Parts: sequence; C-alpha cells; structure tokens
Amino acid sequence: MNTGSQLIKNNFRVEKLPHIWCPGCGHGILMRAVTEAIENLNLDKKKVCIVSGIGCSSRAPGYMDFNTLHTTHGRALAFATGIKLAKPELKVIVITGDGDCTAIGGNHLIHAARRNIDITTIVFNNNIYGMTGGQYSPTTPKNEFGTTAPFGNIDKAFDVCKLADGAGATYVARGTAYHVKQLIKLVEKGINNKGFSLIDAISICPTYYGRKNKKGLAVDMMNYLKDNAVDVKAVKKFQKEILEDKFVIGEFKNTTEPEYTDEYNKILEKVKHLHK
Amino acid sequence: MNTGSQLIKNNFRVEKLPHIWCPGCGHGILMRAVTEAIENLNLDKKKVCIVSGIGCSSRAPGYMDFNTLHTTHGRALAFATGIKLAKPELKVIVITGDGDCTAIGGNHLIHAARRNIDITTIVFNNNIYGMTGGQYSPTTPKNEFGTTAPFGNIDKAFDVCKLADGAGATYVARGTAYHVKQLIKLVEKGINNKGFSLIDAISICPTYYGRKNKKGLAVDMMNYLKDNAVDVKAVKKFQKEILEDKFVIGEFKNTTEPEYTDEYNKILEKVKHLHK
Amino acid sequence: MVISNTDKELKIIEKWCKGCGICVEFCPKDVLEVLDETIFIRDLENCIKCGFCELRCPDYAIYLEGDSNE
Amino acid sequence: MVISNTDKELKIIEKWCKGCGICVEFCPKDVLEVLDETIFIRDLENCIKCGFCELRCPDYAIYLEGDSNE
Amino acid sequence: MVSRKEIRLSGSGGQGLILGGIILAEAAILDGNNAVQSQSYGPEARGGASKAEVIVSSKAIDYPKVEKADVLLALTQIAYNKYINTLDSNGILIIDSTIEHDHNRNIHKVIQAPILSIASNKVGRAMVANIVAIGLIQQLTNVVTKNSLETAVLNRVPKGTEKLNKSALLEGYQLAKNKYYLEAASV
Amino acid sequence: MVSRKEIRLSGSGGQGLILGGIILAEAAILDGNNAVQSQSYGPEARGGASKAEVIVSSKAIDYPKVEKADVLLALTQIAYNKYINTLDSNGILIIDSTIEHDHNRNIHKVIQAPILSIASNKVGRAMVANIVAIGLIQQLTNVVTKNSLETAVLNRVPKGTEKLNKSALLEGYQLAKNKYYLEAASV
Amino acid sequence: MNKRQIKLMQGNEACVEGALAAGIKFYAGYPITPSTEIAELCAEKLPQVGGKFIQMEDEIAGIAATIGGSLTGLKSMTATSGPGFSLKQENIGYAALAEIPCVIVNVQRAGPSTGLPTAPSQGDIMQAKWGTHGDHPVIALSPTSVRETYDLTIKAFNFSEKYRTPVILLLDEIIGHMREKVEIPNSDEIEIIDRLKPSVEDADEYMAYKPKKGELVPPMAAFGEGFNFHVTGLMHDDFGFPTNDANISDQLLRRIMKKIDNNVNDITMYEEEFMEDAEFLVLAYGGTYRSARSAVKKARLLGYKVGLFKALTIWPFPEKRIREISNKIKKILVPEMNLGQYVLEVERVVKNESEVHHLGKVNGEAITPEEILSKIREVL
Amino acid sequence: MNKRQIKLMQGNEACVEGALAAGIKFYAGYPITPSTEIAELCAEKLPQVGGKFIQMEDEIAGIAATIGGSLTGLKSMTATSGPGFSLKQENIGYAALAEIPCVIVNVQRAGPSTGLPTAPSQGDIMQAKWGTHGDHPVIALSPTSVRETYDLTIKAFNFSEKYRTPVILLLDEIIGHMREKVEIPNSDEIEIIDRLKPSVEDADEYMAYKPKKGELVPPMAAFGEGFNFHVTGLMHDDFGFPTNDANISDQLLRRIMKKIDNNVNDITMYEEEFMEDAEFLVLAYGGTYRSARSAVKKARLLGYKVGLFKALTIWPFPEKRIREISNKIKKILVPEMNLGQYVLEVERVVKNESEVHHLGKVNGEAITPEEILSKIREVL
Ligand SMILES: Cc1ncc(C[n+]2csc(CCOP(=O)(O)OP(=O)(O)O)c2C)c(N)n1
Ligand SMILES: Cc1ncc(C[n+]2csc(CCOP(=O)(O)OP(=O)(O)O)c2C)c(N)n1
Ligand code: SF4
Ligand code: SF4
Ligand code: SF4
Ligand code: SF4
Ligand code: SF4
Ligand code: SF4
Ligand SMILES: [Mg+2]
Ligand SMILES: [Mg+2]
Repeated sequence: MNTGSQLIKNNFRVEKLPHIWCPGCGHGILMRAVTEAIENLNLDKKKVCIVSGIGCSSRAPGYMDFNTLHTTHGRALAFATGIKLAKPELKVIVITGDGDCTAIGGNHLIHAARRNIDITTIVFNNNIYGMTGGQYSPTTPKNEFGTTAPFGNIDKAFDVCKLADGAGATYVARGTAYHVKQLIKLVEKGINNKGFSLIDAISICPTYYGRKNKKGLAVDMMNYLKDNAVDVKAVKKFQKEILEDKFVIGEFKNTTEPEYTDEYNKILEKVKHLHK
Repeated sequence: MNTGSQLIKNNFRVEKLPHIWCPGCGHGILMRAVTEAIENLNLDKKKVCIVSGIGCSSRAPGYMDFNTLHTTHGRALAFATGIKLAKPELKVIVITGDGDCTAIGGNHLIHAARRNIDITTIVFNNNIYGMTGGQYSPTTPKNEFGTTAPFGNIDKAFDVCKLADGAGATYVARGTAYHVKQLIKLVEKGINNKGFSLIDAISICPTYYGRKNKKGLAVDMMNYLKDNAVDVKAVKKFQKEILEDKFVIGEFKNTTEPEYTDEYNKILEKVKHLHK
Repeated sequence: MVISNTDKELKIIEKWCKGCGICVEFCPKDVLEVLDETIFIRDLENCIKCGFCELRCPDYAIYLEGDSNE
Repeated sequence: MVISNTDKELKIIEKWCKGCGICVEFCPKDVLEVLDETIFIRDLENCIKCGFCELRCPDYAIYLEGDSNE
Repeated sequence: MVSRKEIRLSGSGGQGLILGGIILAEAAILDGNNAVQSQSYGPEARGGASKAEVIVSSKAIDYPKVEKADVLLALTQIAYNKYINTLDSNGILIIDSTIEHDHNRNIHKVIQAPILSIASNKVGRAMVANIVAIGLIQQLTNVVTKNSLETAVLNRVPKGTEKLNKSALLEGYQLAKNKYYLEAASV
Repeated sequence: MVSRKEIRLSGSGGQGLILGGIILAEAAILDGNNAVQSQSYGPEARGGASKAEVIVSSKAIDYPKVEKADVLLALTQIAYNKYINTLDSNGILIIDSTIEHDHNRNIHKVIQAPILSIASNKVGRAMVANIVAIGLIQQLTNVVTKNSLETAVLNRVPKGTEKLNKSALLEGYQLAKNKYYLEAASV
Repeated sequence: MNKRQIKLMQGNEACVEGALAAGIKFYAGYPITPSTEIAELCAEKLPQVGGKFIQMEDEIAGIAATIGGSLTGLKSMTATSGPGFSLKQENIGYAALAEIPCVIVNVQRAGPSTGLPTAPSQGDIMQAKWGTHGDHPVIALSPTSVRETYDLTIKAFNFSEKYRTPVILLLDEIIGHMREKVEIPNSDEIEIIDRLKPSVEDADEYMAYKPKKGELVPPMAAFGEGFNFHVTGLMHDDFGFPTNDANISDQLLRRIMKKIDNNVNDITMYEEEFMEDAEFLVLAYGGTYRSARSAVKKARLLGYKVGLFKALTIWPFPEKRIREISNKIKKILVPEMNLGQYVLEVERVVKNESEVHHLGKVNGEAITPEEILSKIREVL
Repeated sequence: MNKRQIKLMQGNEACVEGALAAGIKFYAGYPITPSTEIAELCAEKLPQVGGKFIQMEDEIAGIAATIGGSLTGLKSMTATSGPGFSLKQENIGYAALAEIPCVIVNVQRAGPSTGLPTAPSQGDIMQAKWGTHGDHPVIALSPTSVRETYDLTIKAFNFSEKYRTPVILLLDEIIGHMREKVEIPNSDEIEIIDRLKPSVEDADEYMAYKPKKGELVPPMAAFGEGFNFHVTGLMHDDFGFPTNDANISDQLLRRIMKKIDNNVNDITMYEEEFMEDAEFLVLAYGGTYRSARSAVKKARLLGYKVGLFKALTIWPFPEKRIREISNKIKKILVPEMNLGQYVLEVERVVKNESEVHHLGKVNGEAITPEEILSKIREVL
C-alpha cells in the first residue's frame, strides 16, 4: 500500500489517512506545511508535542505522529502551557482554529502571549466555525454570512495578529494555504523563536464559508488567497485604496524578550539553597 | 446626619457609606471620579447602569445609586453586553479590577472591544488581586511580589491599553487616582464615545500591593503615581531611558467606527418587512 | 447659580474618615492633619478652597459645600 | 544525497484524492486533470517536477518521490 | 390507513438524503398521516449525513428510529454494506446501478436502477439524485401520494430549483416503469 | 491536664489577633496539649479578621469552634458588643481600657487594662497589642506555660521583631500584676 | 377557533417556535452540536419580532448576556449541549440566587467530555440538578416529542417568569434533531405568564428581594425603569445589598428553595398510561420514552401487566406520585441513555415498596423498544 | 524510626504538605477564598523541590494546565472553591475520560454563586459527583481534621495515579482554615503509589488505553518519552484515536467506571465509633463530623445509644457498609452544612430499614454540637 511521500511517512500516522476533512479543505495543506517546517528544523520527533482544541482544524494532531493532544474547545493553549512549563525540553506546537483560538479560547491566547511562553501557535483560520456547520466566527469579515448571521455579520473581525501583538507575543506572522513555501518558513521561524509565536494561517473552508458566501469552489478560494494577499514588505508600494480589499501576509513582529520557562528556571536556581 | 457632598448625595447610596475599602484604598477616589463624570455629563440616572465582576473594585456598584449589577468574577462585560444589546438606551458603565477584567475576564474584554459595543469600562487597576489577599495579577510588574509570587513575579505584565487597542476598542486612555481631574475628563470622553471605551485607571492598594512591595503608605503610593506618570502628550520630550521607569497616561486612541447596537438596529430595519 | 469658591465651606465627616492622610499630603496649604486616625482641620484660615482634598479623599469624608446654611 | 528534481517521480494515491482540483489549477504545466472525482496524470511529459501540486494537495494524494525504486 | 412503514435512505454526505427524507415525511403529513424523520450525523455537524430515516404511519409513531427497514435506499457501496442487514425480510431494497449487489442474500425484492446517472445525465444535475430516488420510492411503495409528494418537493427545495426538481421527480416515477426488478422472492 | 479551655480574641482587623491565637495554640502544643485555632474572615480575604479563637485541651478537641468562651478578649467596642454574650457564665472578660463596659452585666470576672496604650506608648508599637494581650491572658489563666509561650512568640513573629515582641510579652505579664479587676462575682 | 397549523417540524425548531410563542425577545449563546439549530433559528427569527440575537465568545458569556438581557425586562434564553452546559454552571447558580428568570436549553449528547458529539444521550440529568456549587432551586423539563418541545419551552418560560428562576430544558439529540408532525396550538390556547412587576409608584421603596406578604416571589423591576436597584450573587438582604448576616442568608436561601418546594404540584408534570391493572411500571422520559411506549404496548399484547409513566418535569422529582404508585406496583424499570441517574432518585423514593431496575445505554445509540421489552421479560 | 514531627498546622497547609509527601511536582490554579493558601504555599514550596507552580488566567486554565503537567509525567494538582469548581467541571470530565491522573481540591464555601465567600459549607457534595456532563468515574475524599487532610491528600494522589483518574479532595472552610496539632508521619510510614508506566521497549506498539489482560488501568506513558501517543476527549479506541463505534465507546465508558466500581473496597474509607450497642446512628463527614463527635459523646453521657459513622470517602458512597449497618439501626441522622445532599444517598441506600433524618444548615455558620444533640433528642 502506498502511504505517501517521505514527508508524510515520516510525520504522519499514515494508517489514519485520508483525513476526515472535506474535499479542498485548506486545513490539509496547512497541516502538511507544519510538518515540513518540523522536518526542516530536524526536530527530535519524540520531543515534539502538538496540542489542539476542538474543531475541524483541531483534528490535525490525530494524524500527526508526535506526542499529540486533542483537548477541549478553546483550551489548547492552557493545556499546552502546563505541558511546556512541566517539561520545557518539549517543542510545543498548538494547532487551533479561528473559533477555538480567538472565540472561546481568546483568554488563553492573550495570556500565553503575555507570558511569552515558548509555544508556537498556528491558527488554521478559515473565518468560520467549520466543525459545527458554518456559524460566523470572530474572524468572519463584516457583512459576510454564516448560519447564525443570516442577515450578514455585524461583528467587527479580529485582526488575530494585532491581537497577539497587543497581548505581548514576540513572533507574529501571517501566511496562507496558497503561499505554502512562505508559510513553512514562517512556521520554522515561529518555532525557532524562543517565546510565544503566533502564525495566523489563512485556510479555506469551501463547504461552509465558501458556500454561504458564494466564494466558489476550493480552487476559487485558493485563487482568492493568491490574488488578495499582499506581502508586508510590499505594502508600502500600494495605494491605500487598493489595500482596502487586500490582506497582508508575512512577518509582522520578531523580537526577543525573556521567555517564561527560562524565567522559571531562574527561580529554581534562586531557591535551590532553600531545598531541605 | 451628614451624608456628604452634593455629588455624593446625588450619586451614592449614602446609607451604605463608609464603604468597605481599606484606609487609603485608591478605589474610593476612582469611584468618586466616575460619578463626577456622570454628573458632568448630566446623564439621566435612571438610564445609567453600572456593572461589575468580583473583587474589591467590583464592590463599587453597591454604593452607587443607579441600576447596579454585581456579577460573577470576570464576567461583568459579558453581562453588560447583554444589557446594552437588550436596551441600547441605557448608558452602560463597567467597573472592574485588573484581575477581574484582564485575568479571568480577558476574553470578554477583547470581544467587547472587538464588537465596539457602546460600553465604557473603567479598570480599577491596583496591580494585584486585592480581595483575595494579594496574589499577583496580569498587571503586576515583573519582579514584584505577591503572595503567589514569593520569589518575585516572572510574568510579563499586560499593557491593558495596548491589549484593548489590539482587540479593537475605539477609545483607550489611562488615568490615575492621583490625576483625578484628568481622569474625570477621560471617563467623560469614554462615555461620550459611541463604541467600546476602556480607561485604565491606576489605583493603589496599600494593604496588599503596597505592603508586599514595600511601597510605603497610601500617601507614598499616591506620590509614586504623581511622580512617575508621564502624559502621552509629553512623552516625546523625554529621553528613552528616563521613560523606562515611568508610565504613560492620557488618551491613546479616540476613533469612530460603527457601533454594535447601531449595527443591530440596521438589521432590525432590514428585516422589518419579514415580520408576520 | 455659580458659587465662587470662597463661598464654599470646608466640611468633614469624621465617621467616614479612615485617617489615610491623603488629603493632608496633597493639601497645598497645609490646612489638614490626621489626629487619632481621623481628619482634623488645623488651619482653616489658610484654606484656598481648591478642593484637592475632596477630589482625592477615598472616603468622601472631606468636601467643600456651597451653601453654608444647609 | 541531493536528488535533482529531474530524478523525481510524480506519484499519486488515488484512494486519498478527493478530487478538489487544487493541484490541477496551480500546476504550471497543465499536467493534471480530475476525472470522476479523482486525480489523473494527463501529460506526464510536461511535468517539470516543480512540486507545487504536492505542496498544495490537501490530501497528500500527489507527490514527487526521489527514489523511484522504492 | 398506512400501517407503520420504515424507510431508510443511505448514501454519502452531500447527496441530499436528509432533504429527501424531509420531503417524504412532509408528503406523508400532507396525506394526513403521521411521519417522523431523523438522520445520523458525522463528527459534530461537519460532513453530511450518511443516513436519513422516515417512518410513516396513520397511527402515532412511538419509537422514531428504524428498527427493520421496509424500504432501504442505498446510493453508495459503503452505505449498502453498512445497512444491508437492517432490511426487513419482507422489505424492498433500492440500489443504484453502480453498486455491487450480493445476489446470495435472500431479499424479498430488489430494484437496481441508474438513479445517479439519470440525475446527472438526464436531469442534468447530480444533486437531484435524492428527488429521483424518492420519486422511485413513491411508485414502488405508495407510502405517500403523488400529489402530496409534489407539493412537498416544491415546498422544500431551494427557490429557483423547482423546475429542475419537478423533472427529477418525474424521472423517478419513470424509472419505476422499467423493469429493474432484480429479485422478487415472493412477488 | 488541661480540660477544654475556649479563648476568643476579638478586635478589629490588623490588630494581629489571628497571630495571637496561633501563638497561644502553638504554646499549648509545646506544652504537650492539644490546640485548635480558627478565625473568621471579612468579605473574601480582604480586611483583617475580627475574631480569632483558640481551644486548648489535654484531650482530643472535637468541635473546633468556641461554644461558650472561657476567656474573651475584646480590644474594640464593636467586638465587645458583638461577642460579650458569648462569654461563659464562669468566664473571664479581658477588655481594653478604651472600652465602655456595661457594669450591669453579671460577669464572673472582668479585667480592664490599657492594653492598646501600653503597646503604643510603652512598648512603642501599636501592632504588638496582640502580644501584650496574650501575655496578660497567660498570667490570668495559665492555659499555657510561660516557657512555651515565649518559644511560640519567637517562632512566629516576623524576623527582626523578636526583641520588640519579647518586651511586649513581658509588659503583658506585668499588666496582670496590677489589680485591674473590675468585678469578680465569686472570686 | 382557528384551525391549528399542521407542520413537519424539528425538535430544535419547535423549541424556537415555542420560545417565540412564549414571548422570547433575547437570545445569547455559542454554537454547539446538537443544539446549534436553536441558535441559528433565533438568529433568523428574533430580529423579525424586534428581538435580539447575539453569538457570544463562549458559553459563559452566552448565559451571562442572557441574564443581562433578562434584567432589562426581556424574556431571555440560551441553548447549548453538554460541554457548554458544564461551562454555564457557575452563572446558572448566579441566576438562581439573584432570581433572574431565563431559560437554559441543553440538547444532551453523549459524554463525558467531547464524547460522541452527534450521538444522543441522557447523561446530564443529574448535572441539571447538581451542576453548580451550593444548594439552589432547580426546575428542569424534558419533552418526549416535537410538540411537547413546543409546549414545554413555553412552560419553561412561564415557570421561569412566574418563579423568577432559571429553568432548564433538557432535550436530547433524538428529540432535538428529529422531525415530526406537529399541530401548533392557536395563540388563544396557550397560557403565557409574564413576570410580576412592581408598580412604578413603588420605585422609591422598592425591595427587589422582598415578596409581598404570604408570597415567595418578589416583583421584579427592569433596569432602566427608575428603580435603580442592586443585584448581586452574594447573599443579600431584601433590597439586594450584600450581607454576611447568618439569619438573612438562611432566610434568603430557604425562600428561594421554597419557591419550588411549595409549588411542586404546579411544576411537576407527568402522564400515566396503562395503569389500571398494572403490576409493573416502566418510567421513562425524553427520547427514551418513545421506545418505552412502544415496548409497553408490545408487552401488553403479550399479556404483561405493564404500566407507563412519562416524567415531563425532571426536577423537582414527582416524588409524591411515584411513592403512591410504588405502593401498588411490584417492580419499576427505568430505561435511560446513561449509566443510572434518574433511577437513583426513583430508588430513593420508592424504598422497599417495589424493586427498581435499570436499563442503561451509553454507546451513542437510542435504546430500542426491543431492548426494553426483553428487559421487561427478564426482570418480570 | 524517627520521632514524628509535631506541628501546629492549618488544614490548607496540611494539604500542601501532604501533596509534597505524595510527590507533587506541578500545580496550576487561580486564587479563590478559602483555598488560596494552598496556591500560596505551592508557589513557595514547589520550586524548592524542583517542581513547578503557575498562576493561570482562570480556573479553566488552571485545571487544563494541571492536566497538561500530568501528561508529562508529573504528579499534578489544582485547588479552588465553589465558583472555580463549577468552572473546572468541563475539564474534570476530560481528565476522567482521557484518564489523566490529577488532584482537584475544592475548599467548600457557602454558595450558591458568590454566596458567603468566607463562610464554611458542604454544598458541593453532589456537584463533586454530578458536576460535569455525562457519566464518568468519581473519587471524592473529605477529611475531618488537619492530620486527615495530610493523609487524604496523599490518598488522593495515590488513588489518582493508581486508577488514572482525577480525584477530588473536598475540604470545607472549617477544616481548610483551622489550625491544630498534627503529628506528621515519617516518610517510611507513608505509602506512595506511582502511576504504572509502560516499558520503553513497548513504545512501538504502545496502546495508551488498553489495560493488560484482566486489568482495568492501562499503563501510562508520559509525553516526551518516545511513545508518541494520542490523547483526546472524544470516545476513543485502545490507541486513543477517536471513534464513533458504538461498541468501543460502550466498552471504554464501562471500563473507566469499573476502575472505581470494582475497587470500592480499596477506595471507600470510613470509621465507626460507639457502635456496639448503637440503635441510633449519626453519619457525618468533613468539618461537621467534629460537631457530631462532640454531640455523640454528650448523648452517650445522657444514656442515648448513639453510634457514629465518619465517611472519609464521599464518592464512591460506602453503600455496602451503610446498608449493613442500617439493618441494625433504627434511625440515622445526617447533619451537613447544606440543605440535604449526602442524606439523599443515605436515604436511597437504607430503604425502609431505618428512618433517615437530616440536619441542614446553610447560614454560613458551622453546625454546633448543641444543635446535633437537640436533633438527636428530637428524633429519638
Ligand atoms: C465547550 C464547547 N463549546 C462548543 C463546542 C462546539 N464546537 C466544536 S468545534 C466549534 C468551532 C470550531 O471552529 P474553529 O475553531 O474555527 O475550527 P474549524 O472547524 O473552523 O476548523 C464549536 C463551536 C464544543 N465542542 N465545546
Ligand atoms: C470564579 C471565581 N474565581 C475566583 C474568585 C476569587 N476572587 C475574588 S476577587 C478576585 C481577584 C480580584 O482582583 P481584582 O479584579 O484585581 O480586584 P481588586 O480586589 O484588586 O480590586 C479573585 C481571584 C471568585 N470569586 N470567583
Ligand atoms: S467543514 Fe470546512 S473546515 Fe471543516 S473540513 Fe470541511 S472544508 Fe474543512
Ligand atoms: S485590599 Fe487593597 S484594593 Fe482591597 S480595599 Fe484594601 S487597599 Fe483597596
Ligand atoms: S480645599 Fe484645598 S486648601 Fe482647603 S483643605 Fe482642601 S486641599 Fe487644602
Ligand atoms: S483623605 Fe479622607 S479618609 Fe483620608 S485622612 Fe483625609 S479625610 Fe480622612
Ligand atoms: S510537479 Fe509541478 S509540473 Fe509536475 S504535476 Fe506537479 S505542479 Fe505540475
Ligand atoms: S489536490 Fe490532491 S486531492 Fe485535490 S485533486 Fe489534486 S490530488 Fe486530488
Ligand atoms: Mg474556523
Ligand atoms: Mg486588582
């Protein structure tokens, strides 16, 4: 039986494939990109831990051949914080959805960012609640439709990157399911950042978001990503009006600040002498 | 029996005074400032609703003679969102603590900000959990002490204003219990902003934060606020090194964006014809 | 009716005062003092009715009142 | 060992393909086609082994393999 | 007077089987009967259902699920394999032509018909296979009247697709006229 | 052999009464007795306690709260008013000189002493009133030994304040020597 | 009288239609299978009656906003399923103590934890009573059909408004997702209860937590009407202000419990069938009741003297009636889609009068009539 | 043998000391009265033994991180009180289904809602069993003294590790906040149980959810040890992968229940006193037990033939023993600081063998011996 490319064989539980995602779902592309980044970094597989919440996106860890944890809705980062602090030698990567991470999980996101704990979070952002059938999410653009926004969404959408930045993340970037090579690099850099990293990875959900909003088939949605993403390095070249309908990708923030588990280790050092 | 100044008589449940706060607690100063802002704006008292969570700060509404709601820890903004959407004619003001608003309540904060719902939130920020006896909070500065940070706090503190800004608030400002006149103005402007407003009001907790961190008595802590606050308008005048130990006060953001209940009203208009 | 500051009277509510000393510290004219954990007007003459004490008293125990006949 | 692209072989796993057409759309050389909801290599000759299909296939059903003897 | 009739529609998500079930149930109600429709879902609500059930009876319907199907429609091989054992010994099996049927099974009545291909090729849209199928079921079982079925179809299909679905229904009726009977143990 | 002795220390938050209770309890344990200490809190943990309780016994202590106090210390009027009725008819009442005592009450033994002022003025720190008070209690009740009490004080007070507290304790002992007895129904 | 409308309707849809009939004007929630249709339909229908729908950031916010909506005077509801129901627990207790009417729907799915998210269950029966910390009053209703879902949703609002208390509507995936024929009652056939309000003249001496003499439920003002009252989740006095007073706290808690305890007869709804000569009883509720009825009918055909009890009110438990019945009945069977929850309450109440048996199923499938029938055969 | 250390210690402190003796290495939580001292002491002491303490953003994160810590192999604990316990419920169910050992301490205070935050209560007894959605295994212990707090915390860790399940330690404000004399046992007197681990050679075919033949608890690997296994809160197969299969789901749920049900004798701890000739029984637990013992002693002096039962294990309920006792006893009195919770379980179990009486108190004060004594007089 053919169980896929070397990358797939190395990093996936191939007996679980094909995955449950719909035809053309962007999540599959993103999941592969994450493993390619892991492979490129030559991480010790035994020391990689992938944590997710609940949602289509959050099904990813079940397919990935690492220490994998599928938690409760919204709580991935809280579980991951426990894991990372308890065993800092683990590379902890969180795969989450826009709903999981920024709706019910928003508090854990801002606090993980604030603590600058060394966790890399990749948001599989399809601008909708896919798993539950197409309700609008905190990243659904204004005026678009969801099953709970039958007259058009009146909520303003989060800019996940600005949110993470405002909360204190030290690495912040955005990629897409179309711009895979760039995304792989962003994930690599996120993992390499000693601190909290967030990569807003724009996905596509042809089944719900696409249908509800007449965005066409998966290929149309991929073309949308291709045509409307502007690299942050090129933003200055564009006129403001043109940018209005576009979205910006690339690296937004890459700074160095004390990391949480490092700081904790300093406490351990400090109190060693108190040990009876 | 003397029941205080006209302002106090007009806006407080004077029979409940004196309040339970400790001698020198900054919360009393802030609570008065909020009522002075309300009075200055000539709001209809019947239409003012004050909502809080749990904490020393969150005891405020019990003393204030409006429609007052003391909810569960962290949830003030979620309750307030229900109230405001259900009855947009109410002026909804949330009084909350640094713990209540940014620890357990962080998610409701960022979502209220995102929706730009017309609620004015005043964070009585004393950099500590006062009510429960001095545990460090998300705004406790690094290296300071709390009962749960006996070796010094290793958490990075939130900049509440940056957080609110990153989440989408349209009015963002910081004041202090020392700079009362300015604070009153900031609260007034926050209330006048048609959208989500956040005022980070720096308080003092001599009992716990002060004691744990050897900040002296209430007057010393007030002097600290006086000496270390730099107005945002003056920031440019200072050298970077000097600013490092200071904190910035004043108005950080004042923009106009569609407000949530206004947008909802548009939906009501839109679907009127569907009404059977 | 606008009352000029000088028409105002400085009032205290001893029962409410918790003796924190904030009003004392920031009174520009050294009018006030805390004695036995309660506020005490030491030097009314000097008071310029600036209202700083009222603004910063956490317990609303000191304030200026316009109508002295109340 | 670095394998030059041209050593690679284009492989498909029909069972995994869900026929989304993404690889088809973004193949620069029009090598691919979806027939009956499954991927089909129409024109292998034209394939330049760029790997774009592999990179974007959501189901890992198409890829380049270095060692053709595997 | 209809005594309890249990119908199971099975296939893959996206074939509109739930809608098919709803339409059958609604038609039954229009006939003055009772009807219950239910379905099974995949993980959370994602992916379509693989199974829809309809129970029709002139009396009250207690248990709302199929115990032994009087009619089993299977549009895919997977569905066929999964549900074939739930058919009542006196039941009718309706399967698409693409399915490999195990002739060793002792089934009262089997109809194999090109439902999917009629939908795609003759009506012109794969997505109306559900309507073709319920047309066929109507003809084979009379569990609902033609009149009510047509009303129910028009009530429930998306606006703008009424004509398309009407013709799919007619194709379903038509299918029944051809002798697709594979087996008929006792007919 | 100490039979169950119930001591209630009352006053306002910040007077260190909980610490006083802890020290008494620890002293009792050093004596080889059993002891239970408890307190009541204000809203959540904010503000200090207004009441601390200690029970000492050479036997097991079941119910850990004061039922009828054998000793009631009251340092403020509010505490006095609140707890005066919980004193056992054979109990000892120890009150600060600032308190207005209701002489019509039929109390076995009342000691009114300038605890607060001794602490502030003689020892020099208001915050050691608790230690002055327990010194006084020791002398009046013998519920713990002097030795153990001194060890317990040194164990429990903040580092650097040992000397201060030691002298507060001695002042407490001293207080007992003066005849502050107000009433002594049956002594 | 108008002819009643006849419709094919889903359980979750009937819940929304019932809520609309009851006068719902506010919904705040967070989507979760298998309750999501309730949110979706509220999103669509509430604006059409001038009501408000909001999708909150999580379930905690969902119930918080619902309570907020209710405080402004609007009839309010939130809906969820197991995981969300767990998250709402803290604020359910708040609504109970602060006496804020609201309806919380839980469309039960198979747990624990994420469990089997699309499969039916009756695993949250005990949680509905005991899920939040501390003693508190509980009303929970569970329908067995789509029509009953409509009716009990109205009842839920009525009880909630009448007793100033949160009411839990326990659907299960079977009832929530199934469609069946319903006759919608005409509006003149439906009793709607609105909350008791204080008269505006009373604004000055309004006591939000003091019932009129001899009564248990205080009139409730709405925010913005001039009453300027205080609401807290702390123990509070008649005005609503926090207190540590032991007596006041005790009285408050006992009063809010009595609102239910003294009105058990009004609140407990149940139905009995085949009881005249019954020696054996099947007691069922929710989706499982359907299987039970089918099984009992078959058992009757086989000559077994089996009666059937349908519990529509889950909490308060119909204790008096069950005790009565148990005097005449030898054995009681409780089938439920859990490992034994409601049966515990039956056991507690019937004492030794009758043997109590349980049929539990937790594999994500409905209990079949066949399974109940064979259990009847087995234990008889 | 070393001489045992004798100390004046607070209940909450004894909990931390017990946890340290049991081998705790990870604590994540959120402060709340009256449990906060547990967090504060962990913050101070854990780093000193190389362990980790983190104050999370809320209680949900507190238990989530605790489970995360446990997954890396560390013995983990979180502590809270009523409102926080309500918030933790969803993830308690997760830990139960995913079989992650951890200890959850609830220092009970008076509810519902914010209630009386500094006052004692036993209002979360039923919540400990039923607070999360869906059926799930529960172990809950409740000490009656500071020393028992030490011992039962160790037991809680032991049960948790032995049965791969969350264990709830129910203190109440009385026990948590009181200080008393304790003799700390020497380490050689303490039994410590560590979780069963798979051998590293098994890494390749490791099945995280398949117990060895004849056993119920699967060996548990830690993250980062090379086993690369999967953990989920969905129903799962022996490997831990999600499944919708009815049989597998059924077996999984029944197995995790059996871990407790089949080991009731190991887990249920209770003590009896004054039982030889007893005709009347007082059954108590937690802080209230202290009052009960005092009352029973007084009653004995007055000549009443009263026995005393101390329940240390709250869940599972010591059903067998209570049933046995009830055959010999005429009346049972259950005093508790709630409106009737544990008494329901007693009622259920004793049937008509003995009359069951309840003494409930919810005003924020402890039940006094006097109150129990007069109730004994009243019902006797
Ligand atoms: C506590 C809780 N609330 C709600 C749900 C239902 N639920 C499951 S996934 C999901 C949304 C998923 O959206 P997202 O995170 O964007 O992932 P996607 O499916 O779009 O990839 C929701 C609301 C749940 N499982 N648990
Ligand atoms: C769900 C819940 N968790 C925890 C608590 C305990 N608690 C009450 S107030 C508080 C912190 C208050 O801090 P903050 O909001 O900063 O207010 P402050 O007292 O400092 O003014 C905490 C942790 C609670 N009441 N409820
Ligand atoms: S529903 Fe959307 S997000 Fe979920 S698998 Fe399908 S396409 Fe992907
Ligand atoms: S504890 Fe701190 S915040 Fe609370 S009342 Fe006292 S001084 Fe104020
Ligand atoms: S009004 Fe001004 S001058 Fe007068 S006492 Fe107050 S602060 Fe001092
Ligand atoms: S500021 Fe107020 S409370 Fe403080 S001393 Fe002055 S009058 Fe008293
Ligand atoms: S490798 Fe490149 S050229 Fe070849 S099929 Fe794939 S996309 Fe087309
Ligand atoms: S991208 Fe993959 S799944 Fe899609 S058609 Fe091509 S091979 Fe098939
Ligand atoms: Mg999504
Ligand atoms: Mg604070």
